Amino acid sequence: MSFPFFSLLPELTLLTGLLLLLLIPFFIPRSIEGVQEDQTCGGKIAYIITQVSLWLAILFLCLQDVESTRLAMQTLLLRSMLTQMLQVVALAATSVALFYAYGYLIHERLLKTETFILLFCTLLGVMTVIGATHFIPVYLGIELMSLPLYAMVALRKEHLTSAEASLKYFFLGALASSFLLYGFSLIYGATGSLSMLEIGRQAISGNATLLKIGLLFVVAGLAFKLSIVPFHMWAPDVYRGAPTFVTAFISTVSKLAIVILLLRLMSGPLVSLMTYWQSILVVLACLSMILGATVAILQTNIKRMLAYSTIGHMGYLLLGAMTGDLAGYSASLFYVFVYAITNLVAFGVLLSMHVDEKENDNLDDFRGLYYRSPLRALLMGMAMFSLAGIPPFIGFFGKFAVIEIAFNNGFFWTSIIAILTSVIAAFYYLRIVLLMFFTESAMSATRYFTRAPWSMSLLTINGLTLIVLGLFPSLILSRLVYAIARVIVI
Amino acid sequence: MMIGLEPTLTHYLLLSAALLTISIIGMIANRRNMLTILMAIELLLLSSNINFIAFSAFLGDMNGQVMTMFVLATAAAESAIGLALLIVVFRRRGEITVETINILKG
Amino acid sequence: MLLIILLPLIAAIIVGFWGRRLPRGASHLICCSAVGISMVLSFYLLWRVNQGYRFDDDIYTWLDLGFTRLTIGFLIDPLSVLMMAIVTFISFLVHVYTIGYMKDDKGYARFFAYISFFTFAMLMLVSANNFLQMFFGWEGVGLASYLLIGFWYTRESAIKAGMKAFLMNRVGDFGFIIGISLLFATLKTANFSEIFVRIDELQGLTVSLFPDYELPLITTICVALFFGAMGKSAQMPLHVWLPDSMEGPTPISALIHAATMVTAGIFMVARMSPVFEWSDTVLSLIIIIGATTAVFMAILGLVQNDIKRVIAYSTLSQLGYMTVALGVSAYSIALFHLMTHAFFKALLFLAAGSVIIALHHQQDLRKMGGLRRIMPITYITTLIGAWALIGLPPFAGFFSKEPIIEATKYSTLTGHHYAYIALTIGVFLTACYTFRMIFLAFHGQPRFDVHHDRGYQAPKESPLAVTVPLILLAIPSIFAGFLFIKPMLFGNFFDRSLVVASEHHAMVDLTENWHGIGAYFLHIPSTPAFWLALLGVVVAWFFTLRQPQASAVLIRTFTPLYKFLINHFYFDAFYEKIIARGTVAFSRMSTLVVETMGIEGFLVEMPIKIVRWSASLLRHLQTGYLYHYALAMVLGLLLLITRWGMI
Amino acid sequence: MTFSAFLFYTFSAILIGSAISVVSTRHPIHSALSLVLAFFTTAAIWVTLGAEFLGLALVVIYVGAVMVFFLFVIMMVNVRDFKKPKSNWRVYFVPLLLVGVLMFAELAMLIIYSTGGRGAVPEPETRNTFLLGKAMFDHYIYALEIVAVLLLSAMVAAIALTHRKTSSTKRQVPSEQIAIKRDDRVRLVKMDVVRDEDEPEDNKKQADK
Amino acid sequence: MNAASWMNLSLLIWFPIITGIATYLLRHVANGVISRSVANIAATFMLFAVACLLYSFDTTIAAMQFSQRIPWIPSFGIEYTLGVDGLSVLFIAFNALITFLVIVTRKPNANNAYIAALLVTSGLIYGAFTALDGVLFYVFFETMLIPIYLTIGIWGGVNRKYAATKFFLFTLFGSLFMLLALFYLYGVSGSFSIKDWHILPLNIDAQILLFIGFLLAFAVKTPMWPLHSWAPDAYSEGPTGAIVLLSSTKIGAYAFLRLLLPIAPDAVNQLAPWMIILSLIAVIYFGIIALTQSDLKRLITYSSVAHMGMVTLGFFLLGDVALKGAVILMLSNALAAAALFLCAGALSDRMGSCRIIDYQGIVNVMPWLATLFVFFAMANVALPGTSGFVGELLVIFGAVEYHLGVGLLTATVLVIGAAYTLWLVKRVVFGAIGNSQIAAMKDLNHRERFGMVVLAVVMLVMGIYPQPFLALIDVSVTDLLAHLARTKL
Repeated sequence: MSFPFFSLLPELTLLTGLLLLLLIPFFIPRSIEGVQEDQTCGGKIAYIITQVSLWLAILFLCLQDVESTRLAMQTLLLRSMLTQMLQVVALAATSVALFYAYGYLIHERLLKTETFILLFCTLLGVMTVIGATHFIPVYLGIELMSLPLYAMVALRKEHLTSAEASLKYFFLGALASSFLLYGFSLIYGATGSLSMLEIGRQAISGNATLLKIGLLFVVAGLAFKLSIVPFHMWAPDVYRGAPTFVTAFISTVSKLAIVILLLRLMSGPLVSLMTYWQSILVVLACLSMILGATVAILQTNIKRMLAYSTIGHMGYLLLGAMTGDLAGYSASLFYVFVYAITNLVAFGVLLSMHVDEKENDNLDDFRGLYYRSPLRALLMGMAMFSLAGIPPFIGFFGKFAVIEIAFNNGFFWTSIIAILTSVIAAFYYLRIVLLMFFTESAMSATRYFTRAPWSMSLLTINGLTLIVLGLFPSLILSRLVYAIARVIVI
Repeated sequence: MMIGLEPTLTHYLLLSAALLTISIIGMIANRRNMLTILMAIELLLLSSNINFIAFSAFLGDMNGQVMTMFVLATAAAESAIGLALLIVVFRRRGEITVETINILKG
Repeated sequence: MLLIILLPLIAAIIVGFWGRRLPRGASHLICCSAVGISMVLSFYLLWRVNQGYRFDDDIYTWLDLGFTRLTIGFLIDPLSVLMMAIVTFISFLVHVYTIGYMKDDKGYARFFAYISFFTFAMLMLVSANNFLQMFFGWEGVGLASYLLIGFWYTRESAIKAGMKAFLMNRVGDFGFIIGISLLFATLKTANFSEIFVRIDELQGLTVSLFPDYELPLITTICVALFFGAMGKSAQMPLHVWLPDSMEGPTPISALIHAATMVTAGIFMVARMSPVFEWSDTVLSLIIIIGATTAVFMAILGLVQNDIKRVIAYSTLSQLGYMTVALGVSAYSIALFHLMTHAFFKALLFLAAGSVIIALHHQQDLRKMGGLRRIMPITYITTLIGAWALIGLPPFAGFFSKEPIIEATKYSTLTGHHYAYIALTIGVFLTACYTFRMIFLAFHGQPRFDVHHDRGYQAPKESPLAVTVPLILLAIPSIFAGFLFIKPMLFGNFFDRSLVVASEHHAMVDLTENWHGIGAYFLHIPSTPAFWLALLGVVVAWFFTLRQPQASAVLIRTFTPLYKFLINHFYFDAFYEKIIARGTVAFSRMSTLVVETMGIEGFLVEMPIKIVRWSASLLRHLQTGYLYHYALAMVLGLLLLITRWGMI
Repeated sequence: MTFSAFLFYTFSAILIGSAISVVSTRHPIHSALSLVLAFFTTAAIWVTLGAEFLGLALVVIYVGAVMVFFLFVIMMVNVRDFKKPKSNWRVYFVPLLLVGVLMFAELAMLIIYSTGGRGAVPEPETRNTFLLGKAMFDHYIYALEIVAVLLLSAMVAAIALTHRKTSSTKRQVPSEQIAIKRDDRVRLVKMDVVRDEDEPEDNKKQADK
Repeated sequence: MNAASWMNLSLLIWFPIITGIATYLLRHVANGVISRSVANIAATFMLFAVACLLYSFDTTIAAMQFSQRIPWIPSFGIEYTLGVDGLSVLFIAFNALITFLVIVTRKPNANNAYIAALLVTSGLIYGAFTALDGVLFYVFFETMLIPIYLTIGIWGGVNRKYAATKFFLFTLFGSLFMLLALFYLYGVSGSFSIKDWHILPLNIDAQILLFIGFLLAFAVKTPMWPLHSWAPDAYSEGPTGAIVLLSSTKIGAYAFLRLLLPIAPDAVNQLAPWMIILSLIAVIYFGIIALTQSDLKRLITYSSVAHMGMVTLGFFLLGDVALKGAVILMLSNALAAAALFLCAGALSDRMGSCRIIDYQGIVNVMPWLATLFVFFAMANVALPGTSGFVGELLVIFGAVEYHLGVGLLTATVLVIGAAYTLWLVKRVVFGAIGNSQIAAMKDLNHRERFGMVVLAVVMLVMGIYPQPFLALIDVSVTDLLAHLARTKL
């Protein structure tokens, strides 16, 4: 057994960052914080440390040799090209979101050490979940991912909504993870193992009924995390109540991790139950798509609307996953990438919408945005079109991939539902475009947005990525396909 | 399919299933205070743990117990955060009644 | 030869585009000279054709459809060249006349452009060697007519009349194009000579309109084509546009709505004689419609008070005569009558125009009278025209009208008896209304308003530009009949351009009874038509000059009948009230019912409503209560277990 | 019925009873105490299954630490104020009960169907604790690290959420002290001579502040 | 396929898009002068480029010309394939012409962003007309929605939001079904190449499903009855330039020829009677509806869709003459609709209203406009000598050839079309001056006049000598018909 240092380097980097953050209060006297509440020196340092360690971790990740898939940490972890990609994307997305959120964090007085410590914890959870091949790290990873998030949602203590959101998130999340755990226990009972690789070997000979029930519980648990109907109820409230930065994180990075987990479970240990999976997922997918599309049209808060949008999108994602072949998995993963990149833009704009200490997250705040800030409006418009799946934005190819897979695997009516719901969904995405471009601003033009040239330029680049990837989806897609083709267990 | 009186795996599983159901229903039925919900969550985890231990014993496999160990730790962490949240809510609202919390809806 | 056709077009383009910048003189100079040259060339061509010259070739390929080519080409044969000569002649005179008639109008150049364009289109029509080009001319003259009727575009009634004319013509065109399409669909060509050669292939073929309902093909084609002719030549029931078209300036009425355009239908049927000859059914139909038009329109002519309308109804009636002639396969007579009619009717219109300008655009006969002395030239020429019209020998009308009546006698087709009677009555009526008009306008006491304010000019004889064309037209009105009857009717002027089937022997019989012009004169007193015409004149004299109050008595006695007549048999009312309003009402109703309620309401709004409704329903599930959320999750889990666990 | 069966049924009964009590009693302290009981009986059941260490750990961790924590919080949030539920209890309870019964019935059916009759209790592994420890610190070392971070995060989260800067805390700000100017300290106020009764009182108040 | 022609098609697509973006980005630089001149140059250049294309286009072969093919998304077998044949070449030419006119005849104070959107749209239209890959086509087809949506929504009339959204959702709805059809074809053939699909054998059920999928998309876009509901709203609310471009882009109808007919010939043969019925409903129903429209642009829209009904009729008569006629009619309608919308735009710019009732006696104050309006109206009623006649004549020929009853119903367009058009002309153009606002109206300025006169000339040329136009499409149409006649079962 070799010293696992190198393969763990990214995680270790994050951990080091975390520890450094813990030290900050000792070196930066808290007393200084009292001077200027929202320009905390410690918070800035923490921010810098966070960014640096994120990028270091990304660097180390990229340096890893992933040409061959291998298991690390006593087979608890998987190191493959795919996990590397996902981890890089997760970290990069976090970092980018942090860039966007800088101004927001200051405004909301969240530029604090605690925020970043919790963020690191979550990230470690995400990294673990992405790589885990064993139920123990999976469970722990999910918990490590979720618990700090519950706290982060509530970080704006003075907001009633934050606390409420966090509470709902916490209780329901706990319920869901106990479903998951119960499922794990049954699967364990059925196959006698907690390792996915082992389970995959034992599944056929094991106790099929227990396995099935275990699967059902696991599906319920994961569906919660992915906010799939009927386990979605938390999403709108939490999206709305959480600080926008945290919402962005929940809707992008955490989804990434759970999706790969779902696919890994499907393709590896529980692949023998594929028809079973399919019949469940197809129903959940349809429900999600329908609910996500319809309820969103009545929303007046954009974060809430994006929550329903997420619900819908997760439905589409399942379309790819449920086919149970490599093409389907890659379509799903592609979709989640696309979704994450697009959502980052949307949330990036949302994060930059601060005017006079007010978080402008109501639809009415977008009225006439184009005439106040063309760049923001254009970027938001791109994000909306991309989410609606209109070419030339990357969102189109996301939808393209999953619906194509579903359709050509015989899910005809599901595809029809997918289409109809995406028309309905287009309606509410368009509504935002409509508000931004076609209406007069309700706000007086004299109220300017906080200037944030750096994050805006990054946001612009991110927005352009939507088009560039939309024109050249192969930049991601072929890498994904290549990566997936190379692994035995996703 | 007879179940004897002698405790077998089935019995333990049934016990845990009962515990699961009770705690879930308890969680939903409770509309007064969040503390009870928190405790119900502990029970929920406990039911899973019983499963793990039972399987572990019947399979003669140690991993289940290891899992339980970790779950215990996690549960502790969970309840810590839960209680912290509860305090936050209490401070803001002065109560911890479940049925009054619905600013966010729709 | 192309010059004949293109010169008016070029003139029209020049004057149309740059007319406003050119001096007024230039406009008429260009147009008149262009049409004049055309006329000269036409006459030259007529002479050449009479010598045996023929031309039938394509100028360029309009569309190459692979199996056939649709082309632009010309067919110069006696038929077309005769028409060309008539058209250019009348057109030239009208051009000249216009110089005088329109001299105060601000749309002077525009007017010239329009009539030159009309001349061009008419020439295209008559000289076409295929349907396509004919249709081009056909619609071109329609357009010109539309524009010219609505020439005074600020006048509501003028625009309305223009629109009516165009639409009515379109209804006819509908039939025409169906006919063309049927021919094209079956014979795969639009070229006349090919069609004529191959028309017998269609013998016995049928075409189905509804399942199990087969129509004989040739008859269908002929009906459709004749429908087109009915529209253009204003046969009942598509005649209503012609009286209304009198809203246009008078030269137009003369040129388009009397002499040339309205005869296009006659020309077309004559041109299509090889096709029509195959269908007795249609020929009978033509006879009946023509006869009906001839007599009923003449009746209406009796009660008109507008000088131009009288002439218009006379035109309708005369077109009926021509149509009957077509129906009895006496194409040459139809054309002969067409020609003479062109002269005398143009003459009458121009004379009427002369009266009208003299009276400062007063058209009401009741406000005229006694103009005989003031406008002698106009009076005399009108008189000549009228004599020609009523068929008094030796004026032109006699030679063309009389044979028609006789031909009906010789015909054997269904309806020829009816036609004979109708036409004979028509003669009487014609004389009646024509002389009623003349007596009212030129005889008796002046009834026009005389203003005594300054600047008012008492009626006087029209200028030279007006009178010269009158005189020029009066000449053929007198002489064309007996000069041309021999070659056109009984000679072989038309050669092979008109085809008559052997069983339609009316023309042959007529020829057998032809013993030269002298004999023809002798034969006059034995014809009822002659006496009837004289009787008509007398009756007209009686009611207008002798006993003016007698007509009032008549009107009082037969009030319902009079109302029926004065409302043109309620044709206009029918079209306007029932068809037009009905369509509009139908349109509004379908907008409301289908478009708004059906498509907008049901197809568009309904899904939106359903989505909104279900959204609000689903939204209410999101109560905000933690325990409801948890319950949803548990129910979801329960669903999973129940649905999938129990398998 | 063997002794082990007797133990099982006894503990199970107590466990179920106490679980019901946890979720049904109105007073949180009663719930908490019932929870303690439930943990105890569970621990006992685990011990009968041969998981002595875990049983003990459960008692130590939960009964010893977590439940104390709970009780602290219960005290903090002033439990006396629990109001009666607003909504009608019976309206939702019966359907809910049905849901619960249905769920349990289904689970039970499936469990019985899949494992019924099989699996007598095997001999407990004697070196339970050793094996557990070995697995944890050898094979599951990574998981252990994760749990460590997890606990750390819980700690940080708890602090971050509950910590609040109390305005009562007195604290010196050195930079402010240094940066201060004379004008900030002493404000020279020109005053007319006033002979009003209230004035001294006002001054006194300001001094208090 | 030399290098120069290789460049051509991609250039056509991307040049306007890039210059459009440049126009947008530079819109505030130097008071927008640069931006405006960039747009002008781009439009002119496109005209030139398309002229070159037409010049080097070989009318004797039915195969794709100027093809280019680059792998694009290999994991789905999607390729960037472009090519032009007789079916598309004229559409490209007309697109260039109309884009040019729209950009040149814009109002002097037109927003540069608007011009940019038009340029981008134009580029996308080129893309849709040249794409030979299903997905590529779809991408262009759909992307077009965005700039048009934005232009209608930003620069449109009072009801623009509703109109824009409706337009977008309708089209999206239809085209997603096309996407499914594309997926199906991909599933069967393993490729997205349209040319491969043309020769792909398919059973009749599959063909019918494909037919329905494609039909929904194209019927919305064309639009056909009863999926036309977006059109009157979009056209009556949109800004002149955008609707001129939109109405003259017959992409929906073109797609029938490119995709639907050759891919599912057996289904086409089987379902043609139904399509003919739908088309006839469109022809007659729209004509009658148009009669009583109170809004100028709505009336023109209904007129245009009625003509599109004739176009689809021509397609599904499945005859040589009818099909050629339909293509010509489509082109002619592109011109006529564009021209009439330009007129309506010129009027509403001056009056600020599109209600017919507000106008009367335009001829007194705007002789140029009146003349052109009457001319376009005449072209719209298919007067011989104008472009409208050629197509209508051939379609009527085809219809009569198909069945006399169909022919009769089709030919009613002569009467109905004339009725609503002339009534419109009567109400708007002729008569005495209706009100003081009209009296104050100025005649067309040079830009507008230029645009309309060019259109008029093209219409006239097409009417008098249509053979060169037909020659361009002739071989391809014949090829298409031959293809249709072969079964793919």
